[in-house]
Amino acid sequence: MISMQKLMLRYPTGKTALAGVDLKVEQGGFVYLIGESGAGKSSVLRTLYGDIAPSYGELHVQGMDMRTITTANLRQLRQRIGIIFQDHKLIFSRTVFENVALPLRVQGRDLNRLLPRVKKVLEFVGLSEHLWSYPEALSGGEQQRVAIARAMSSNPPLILADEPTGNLDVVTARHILDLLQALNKHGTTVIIATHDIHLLQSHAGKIVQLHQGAVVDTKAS
Amino acid sequence: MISMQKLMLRYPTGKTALAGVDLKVEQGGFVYLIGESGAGKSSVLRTLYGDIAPSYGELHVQGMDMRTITTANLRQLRQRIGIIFQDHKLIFSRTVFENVALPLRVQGRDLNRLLPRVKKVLEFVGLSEHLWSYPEALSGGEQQRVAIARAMSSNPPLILADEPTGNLDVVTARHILDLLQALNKHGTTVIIATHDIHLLQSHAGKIVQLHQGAVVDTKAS
Amino acid sequence: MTQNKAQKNVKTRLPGGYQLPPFGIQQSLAATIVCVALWMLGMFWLGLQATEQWIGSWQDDIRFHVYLEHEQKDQLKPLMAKLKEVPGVDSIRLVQQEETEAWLSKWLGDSGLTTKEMAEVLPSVIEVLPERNIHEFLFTDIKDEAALLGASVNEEESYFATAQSLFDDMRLFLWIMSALIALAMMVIISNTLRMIILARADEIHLMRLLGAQEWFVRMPFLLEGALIGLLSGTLAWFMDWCVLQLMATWLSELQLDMNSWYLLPVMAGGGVLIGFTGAVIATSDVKQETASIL
Amino acid sequence: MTQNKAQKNVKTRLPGGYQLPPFGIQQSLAATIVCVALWMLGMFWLGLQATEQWIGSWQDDIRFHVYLEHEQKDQLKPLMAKLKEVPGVDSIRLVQQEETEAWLSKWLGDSGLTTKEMAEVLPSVIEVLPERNIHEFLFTDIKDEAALLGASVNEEESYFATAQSLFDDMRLFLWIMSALIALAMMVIISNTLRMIILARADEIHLMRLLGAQEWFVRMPFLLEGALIGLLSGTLAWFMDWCVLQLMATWLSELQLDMNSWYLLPVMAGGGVLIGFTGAVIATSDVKQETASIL
Ligand SMILES: Nc1ncnc2c1ncn2[C@@H]1O[C@H](COP(=O)(O)OP(=O)(O)OP(=O)(O)O)[C@@H](O)[C@H]1O
Ligand SMILES: Nc1ncnc2c1ncn2[C@@H]1O[C@H](COP(=O)(O)OP(=O)(O)OP(=O)(O)O)[C@@H](O)[C@H]1O
Ligand SMILES: [Mg+2]
Ligand SMILES: [Mg+2]
Repeated sequence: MISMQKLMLRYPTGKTALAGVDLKVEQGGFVYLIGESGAGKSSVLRTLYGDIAPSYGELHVQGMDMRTITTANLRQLRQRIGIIFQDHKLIFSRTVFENVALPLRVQGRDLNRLLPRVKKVLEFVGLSEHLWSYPEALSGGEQQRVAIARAMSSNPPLILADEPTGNLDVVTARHILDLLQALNKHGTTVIIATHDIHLLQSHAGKIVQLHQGAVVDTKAS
Repeated sequence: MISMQKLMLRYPTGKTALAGVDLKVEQGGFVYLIGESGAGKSSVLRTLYGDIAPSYGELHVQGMDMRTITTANLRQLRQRIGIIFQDHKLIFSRTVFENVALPLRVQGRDLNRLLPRVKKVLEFVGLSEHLWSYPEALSGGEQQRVAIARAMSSNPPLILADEPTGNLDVVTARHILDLLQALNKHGTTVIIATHDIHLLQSHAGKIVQLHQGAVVDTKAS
Repeated sequence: MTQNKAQKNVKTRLPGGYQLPPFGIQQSLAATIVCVALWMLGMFWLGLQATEQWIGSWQDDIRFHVYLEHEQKDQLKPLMAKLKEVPGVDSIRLVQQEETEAWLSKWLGDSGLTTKEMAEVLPSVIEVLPERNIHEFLFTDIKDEAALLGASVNEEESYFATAQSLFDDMRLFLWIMSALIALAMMVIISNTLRMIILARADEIHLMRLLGAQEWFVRMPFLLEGALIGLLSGTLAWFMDWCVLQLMATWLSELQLDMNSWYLLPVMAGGGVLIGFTGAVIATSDVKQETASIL
Repeated sequence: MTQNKAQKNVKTRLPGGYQLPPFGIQQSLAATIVCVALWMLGMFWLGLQATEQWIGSWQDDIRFHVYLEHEQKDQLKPLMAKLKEVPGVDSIRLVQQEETEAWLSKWLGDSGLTTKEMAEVLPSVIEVLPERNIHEFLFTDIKDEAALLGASVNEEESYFATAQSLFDDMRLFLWIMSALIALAMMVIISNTLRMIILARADEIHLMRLLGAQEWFVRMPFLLEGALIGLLSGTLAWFMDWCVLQLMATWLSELQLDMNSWYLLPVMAGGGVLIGFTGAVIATSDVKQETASIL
């Protein structure tokens, strides 16, 4: 499903964020990306959904070569990826409903199915009573859970989660991880960038450790 | 230094975020606020720096009654509080230097002292080479550390930290906590809202547990 | 909140489920500027229409007079033949002695003095009737022709000749001005939308990251541009119409029958066109912004 | 980066260490609109100045002519006495017979015909010299006075009388228009700044949370408003000046000596005033926005 070979990434500022990353994720895999702050976790995820183009190396995502991908294909690819951004990227001028429904609208889903679907995913993350709130009126952790709900709303075959539990207490974090593992059981590939190593102990998965833009360790927890 | 009695807070949406909180923090105290997502941790901190006015109850911060405080006094009070916001609140159109120097500029400090001071606090948080970067070019954890540096730059007698380690790996988080405890040793009062209960084990302090807007437990770790 | 409200919130959307951006201060400002500009433009065109009718009303009265002195009466025939051949001249007529007398008498303040003896020494007067479209050089041509045979023209009548050509110039000028104003309005709408797009850059970026089609991202802005144009154009026409109503009695006194309805589709349609084109210009930047990220 | 660049980055600030907001698309748009408006306003004032000079140049030539018929010659003396007393009349003069003859002869196209016999039956002509400031009703007064004694006036000369009062109306109109345009420009600048403030609301909120003084938060916007006004005003004056230079030969032909320098401080200062006031209006909202949070 995902294969990276000698992936290098240099930002316009000159910073080399990734210095030759080799990584293979099978369909249905459950992978943790760990590493110190600035190790390159977010950068790896960003290359996967084509937000930044790698400077050098091979990258295939769901069978598509990310170096030569056309705009139309990239769009299709993105519609099949659920992304939880590290900075959430909620739209503050729209309700929680609109935020969570956005991927469905983008994909042109049946408008009558929006509300039931959005309600269901918000229930998963424990925010069903905040359907018509604006993100501003939510606590930090609640905002993060809205972002998680949005990533799951269109039931994508690949979920990329960048620090999904950074603002959540242990109980809620466990619950979210349970949820992701349940999705994983049904075939969804999940890649989680996290620094919360205590989660790894309770929820098994393949662990890829990054350090200064390179993979230094790969193991199963 | 801080005393809260029967503090109640109701947001305009009708949500009761705080339902009678009693809390006393001495000068030089080191307090953890913990509790599930939406418990009211951020709300407690926001009342302390006067971002929202409590609906009911007593609140004194650094000897000032927050229900009757004048605008001029509130300004003075805020200049003596270092705040780490849960959503960082960095200005993306300004460099890291400008972001960290903002409290000093607001307080009208000697312009010649800005650069050495900013450099020093950025060194504390391990970002000295990012002095002239823009926040956009920083990783999530680096952005959080810029917010931490900003809160410390003016050497305030009170630091309010809302989830300061949410995006940091364990090592960096420990380092930040070390830093805050060192400041605390020199007399700074520190209040940290966090969900990272592993930190409490390594760094001692008074623990106040919130649940649904009320204090349910107070202990020392 | 009730299920009812929930359903309403879900349904009131544009096709594609997109929400129209809120009509804020920026849009209102742009719409106002465009509206005032179109209003003034409309007034100018109505003014031209009025002038056209007014000129039409006295155009039939335009005559040029050529004077041939008493002593040169023998030149009268060749002069008349020559004048008839000047391009742009419809017909000529020799003014009767009595007419000249009456005219002179009137000019002298109806003093009732016997002008008969006087008129006998007066020059012969030839009245030249121009064709309907008076060209710029007609008066000079007549004057030159007259001068060749020792006759003179009434210099003050040269204004009649220039009025018509001035009017044609005015029409051309108005077309150019219309084009310029349309361009300026396009720039204003495009800049306004560009600001809004800038303010919503994060949202646009997010939608692209979710794999949104181009039309999904751009449509609301295009619609908004067209809407601003439509509103401005219609309102501008309405203001023009109001002005006409206010001047109704005055216009009917001048026997002008203004038709403002033909302006409605022109202004509303023109507004939509201007707004839409402005939006296309503004959104064309959107692509370039994100192209580097891909 | 070098220490040098670092130092430069730190020092180039406004007092208080505040950075001026970037001069973006919104500001440029506002400045352009204000500039064009002030430019046109300046042109109008210069036009008024020109008209004033031009009127001054032919004002000394304004005469009204009263005709008294041959048969009523005995009324001449009382008529002249009456006309002299009409308020606004400077002096009167009886036109000599020869002058009338020359004039008539000229009007008849220099036909060189003997007008002597004719002039003997012509009416007496009284030339009325108005005072420098011709009031609106002077012509009607003279006409009424003349009619009482059976004399008539040259109706066409009534235009001279109305020109002067029209000119006064124009000056008043221009003052009102200037005030209106100043107001409109204020609104535009204020709206522009309001947009910018809206876009930077987070930043302002943050500064308040850090305990910033009011002037620290508002100053940059006030300065920016004043700057937009100053730039627009100065540029508008420069454009006016350019137009004057372009028309220099034409103006000197008309013997008009335009002085545009007095407009520079007026327009630049006016621009600053307009911009600053607009900024004050815009920033006065800022307080209200956050007052509810306190
Ligand atoms: N601006 C607001 N308007 C209305 N309700 C709010 C607002 N901010 C927070 N709330 C609500 O108040 C409650 C407490 O919020 P608060 O931010 O204090 O929680 P928290 O303890 O900081 O949670 P977290 O750990 O997720 O940040 C939440 O249920 C939240 O939905
Ligand atoms: N847009 C950017 N432009 C330039 N440099 C960047 C940009 N984004 C990140 N970097 C740099 O690239 C390096 C890796 O960043 P990345 O965001 O991948 O780290 P991370 O592992 O996600 O860290 P964190 O846990 O703090 O989020 C960092 O040193 C960062 O400063
Ligand atoms: Mg990251
Ligand atoms: Mg919080």
